[in-house]
Amino acid sequence: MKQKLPLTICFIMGVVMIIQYFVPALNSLYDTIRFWLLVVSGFVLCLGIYSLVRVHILKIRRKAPSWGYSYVTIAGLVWMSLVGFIWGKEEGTIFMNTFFLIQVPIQSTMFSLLAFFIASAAFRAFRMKNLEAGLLLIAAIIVMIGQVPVGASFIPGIADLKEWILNYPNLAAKRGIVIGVGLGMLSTALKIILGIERSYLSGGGK
Amino acid sequence: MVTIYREIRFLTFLFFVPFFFSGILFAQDISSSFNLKAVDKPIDDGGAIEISWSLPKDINIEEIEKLELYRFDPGAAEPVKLGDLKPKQQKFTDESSDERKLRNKTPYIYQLKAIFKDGSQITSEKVEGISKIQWFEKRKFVIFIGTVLSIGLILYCIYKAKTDSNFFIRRMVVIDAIEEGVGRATEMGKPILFVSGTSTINDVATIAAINILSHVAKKCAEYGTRLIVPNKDSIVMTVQQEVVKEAYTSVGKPDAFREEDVFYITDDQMAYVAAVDGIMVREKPATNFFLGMFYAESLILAETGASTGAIQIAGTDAVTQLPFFITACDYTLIGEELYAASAYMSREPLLLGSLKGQDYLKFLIMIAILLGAILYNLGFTFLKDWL
Amino acid sequence: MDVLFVWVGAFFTICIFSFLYKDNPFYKFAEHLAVGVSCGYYVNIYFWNFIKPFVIDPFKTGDPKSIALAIPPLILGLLFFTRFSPKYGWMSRWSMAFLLGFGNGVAIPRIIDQRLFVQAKATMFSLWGSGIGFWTLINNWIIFIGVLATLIYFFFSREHKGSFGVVARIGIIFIMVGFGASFGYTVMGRVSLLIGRVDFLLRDWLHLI
Amino acid sequence: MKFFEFIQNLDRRWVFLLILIVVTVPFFMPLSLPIEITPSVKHIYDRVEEMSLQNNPKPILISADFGPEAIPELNPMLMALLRHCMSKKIPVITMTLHPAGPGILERAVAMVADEYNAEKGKDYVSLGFGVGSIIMMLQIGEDIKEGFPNDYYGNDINDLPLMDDVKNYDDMEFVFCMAGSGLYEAWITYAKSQYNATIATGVTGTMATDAYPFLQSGQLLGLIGGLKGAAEYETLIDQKDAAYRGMDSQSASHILIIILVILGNIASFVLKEKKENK
Repeated sequence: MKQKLPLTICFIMGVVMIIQYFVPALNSLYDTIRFWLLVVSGFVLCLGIYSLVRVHILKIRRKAPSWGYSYVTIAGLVWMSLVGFIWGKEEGTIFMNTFFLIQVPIQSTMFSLLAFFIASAAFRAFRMKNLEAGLLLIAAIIVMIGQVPVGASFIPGIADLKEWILNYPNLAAKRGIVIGVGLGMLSTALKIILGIERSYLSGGGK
Repeated sequence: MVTIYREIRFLTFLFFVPFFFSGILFAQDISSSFNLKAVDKPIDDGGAIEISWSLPKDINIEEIEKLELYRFDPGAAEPVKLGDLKPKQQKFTDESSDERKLRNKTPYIYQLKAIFKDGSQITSEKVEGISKIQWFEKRKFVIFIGTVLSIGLILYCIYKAKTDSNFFIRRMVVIDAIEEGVGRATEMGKPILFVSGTSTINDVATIAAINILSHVAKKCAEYGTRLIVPNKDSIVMTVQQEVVKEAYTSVGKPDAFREEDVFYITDDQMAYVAAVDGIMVREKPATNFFLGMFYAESLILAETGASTGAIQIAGTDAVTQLPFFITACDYTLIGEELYAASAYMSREPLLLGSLKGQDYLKFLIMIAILLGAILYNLGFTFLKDWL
Repeated sequence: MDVLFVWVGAFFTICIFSFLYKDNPFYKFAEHLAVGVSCGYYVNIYFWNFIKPFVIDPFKTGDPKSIALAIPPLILGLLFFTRFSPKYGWMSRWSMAFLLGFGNGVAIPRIIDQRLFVQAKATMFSLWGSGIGFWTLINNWIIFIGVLATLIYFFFSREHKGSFGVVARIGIIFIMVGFGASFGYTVMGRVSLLIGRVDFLLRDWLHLI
Repeated sequence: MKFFEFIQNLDRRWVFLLILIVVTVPFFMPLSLPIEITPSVKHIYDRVEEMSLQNNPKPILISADFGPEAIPELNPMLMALLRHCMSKKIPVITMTLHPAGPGILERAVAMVADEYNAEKGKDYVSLGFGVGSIIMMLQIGEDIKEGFPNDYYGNDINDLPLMDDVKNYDDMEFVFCMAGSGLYEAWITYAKSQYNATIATGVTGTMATDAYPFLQSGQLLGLIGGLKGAAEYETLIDQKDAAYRGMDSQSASHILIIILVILGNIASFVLKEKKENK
């Protein structure tokens, strides 16, 4: 019961959903369950919030390093949830204003850190250690130059070369990877449906 | 040489004669002036008829004021006007009657009227349409064959592995690195960080990462190394808590499992990354695992991790993020390798058998591409058209 | 009001940038606040978009059809909460099994269609013949060989040795060129994000340009 | 030798500082270099130009499925396309599938509409946020009016003259989906495969390489990639704005990264030689 039933549910759901794809009469089934999942994820978010709050309360209680900041997280959570529940989440509400005031600048700045990291990663790791690494480096540099107006205006043909690398060798590699990934997904999905891979049920691979 | 070429052409032709015939069988005759057609809307669960037409050639479209489409319901004397249509329009999907949807398997009669600007009008022929539920979609037939074939092949290999588990699987450096990574953290007395991607449970990559987590968690449980698993999705979190807990139980240390180490942070991509960055800088894990589906955050995580001196093992099927993991991490599982890793680590014959199945499928696809390209170049496009 | 937005925005921008130098209280503050606020944001999104219209409203209005539609996800969702009980915790696995079965079942045919068939189909093109430019043919051959060699690289049940190894090596070369190209291509986008932030700081906040 | 050792062990924070300088300086000293046009961007431009020659062009559906994190790259693109359409009197329907999208989208639409005196409901329609991304894509394939009973401003969709002849994808010239994620793939899978809609996409720089296979296999009408793509579109419609301005900082930072990589390689090469000589 504890193990067999979940495996059966998983198997039946999997098989039904495979068949559904081929049988137009079952189209609405797919839509309905997709919609259920959205609702379910709403419920499970409660577990997530519980986990988050628990971690921070434990930190405060144990006086773990930088525990004071945990108050900030909890305060942010409580504030945002309350203003949303009380005044709604339309444009111009306190909820949306808090979003634009706090979340938007932090998100966009976090994202922009990538500009620094991409430079440091290139500087640190782009070394001609062997043929493969050398090709990676050269392809990266050609594309980098070919992409900006300055490259195109000083080195004739580099923009075309860049397009060529992106459209042919790059495309070929990507397509090969995509097909390989497809096969990997296929067999993983199959193993889950068949209950061969069931780490989520009983730990371990069996 | 030429004769061989011709022969191949002829044989291939013979092989596909049945398909040409089916094409003739399904073709429709053209007779009336409006060429009005009412056919069941394909690929649905019934209740809709598609009406299409083209105006007679001798009519000037500029002179037409509007088109009116009528439907005669079975048993009703008066037709229902379905609407005024623009002269340019050439099709209409009828999917609502008084009972909301059209009744299936019931004949409805359709007629089109063209009203001219000068007030005159002409009526089209009447045609009958019946809507049906489709239980099987022809278009997807090839995909169906593909599905059956690939599932069958993988199953066969798994089945065969049960009896004969003696086959070669190539060594992968990354797999050894995963095991070393856990050992290193134990020696240094530092924790391990495991991020199973930033997607949902519906992503197969997430599941592949969780499968690897179960192996890593077992090792951590054995050695008594702390394992930190921050999550971006609450469903993924619940599954991972289960997996890690089971891992601790399976090595006989259920009490050593700390639920607060497998935790949820937030659904927001960048806030999540900010928090994981914070963990990396403050807890200084000895080994970082970034496995699963990643988006732009991949490089922020990998570079911050690199600056703390951790050994980093990454793996993703996101083609866009692979270059960053390759440059910023010590070991990277590329695409399909992510899916194979769990099988490698388990050393289970059944799982390894499925790897063999993937290889066979890969081989089949290569043959298909090869054959498809050759046939295409010989002038036969059917294989390409099917896919 | 706008001034407040700009100043607070600039404050958080600098908080986050300060992390590049090293971890510090300002970053910690911004980080912890972002986690809390974004979490609260999603609580509201999930509640107003899914829970309220599809679970609470049906029971309020009492429409039997929408109630019937609300019950299965309600049960699936509530089963997850059995985790809190040591005795009935295993029941949450039913929901998990349901989700995993659904997700993986849905994936299989779509993977075969989109990832295998469509990609294989796109690789069937002119490799010889008249009327096609010489360079087009060369490029087609490059894609053709590249795809096959990359696939060879991913074979697990054969050692990369001999002629097989040579092809696998060609495969990894294609992969590395592809990765280099992707990396180089991405630099652009990443820098433009920074440009966006700098633009904000210089124009909206400091009014320097 | 000391210099190479310095380079070899350079603290990455120096790299960060250099990047910041190099991005900031061109704001004060613009170079205004010419820009080459990529064919995939031209395709979209040409299609819109073609439409402007038609009598009653069908509307374009712009789905701006991005949040604040993609503003720097996608907003200039959105503005450029809106400007192109509105200046040529091509009807536009806008929507977003990103929960944080409406605010961003509305700001852009209102601004451009104001520039060209476009009339709400007649020249353009703003539908706002569509819940449930893929479900919404399928819904538009059936009937867009059921998916959006009201527009963003609460007007009944049936009262908007632009929407009179619009029911589903058949009544739209093409869908231009903008995303900082792989969402354009869902548009291809659901809107194109199932309803035969024409899809063009505008994506962030990273996503662009990922989208190439779809362009090549003919599943996409066109592709605008990143800030550069936006700058190209700005050049095509001769309305140089934010994207074009950013191109100088872009060029400078690319050159800096390349110089750093070359220096790093020389340093490690020289030091290795030295070690071997010893």
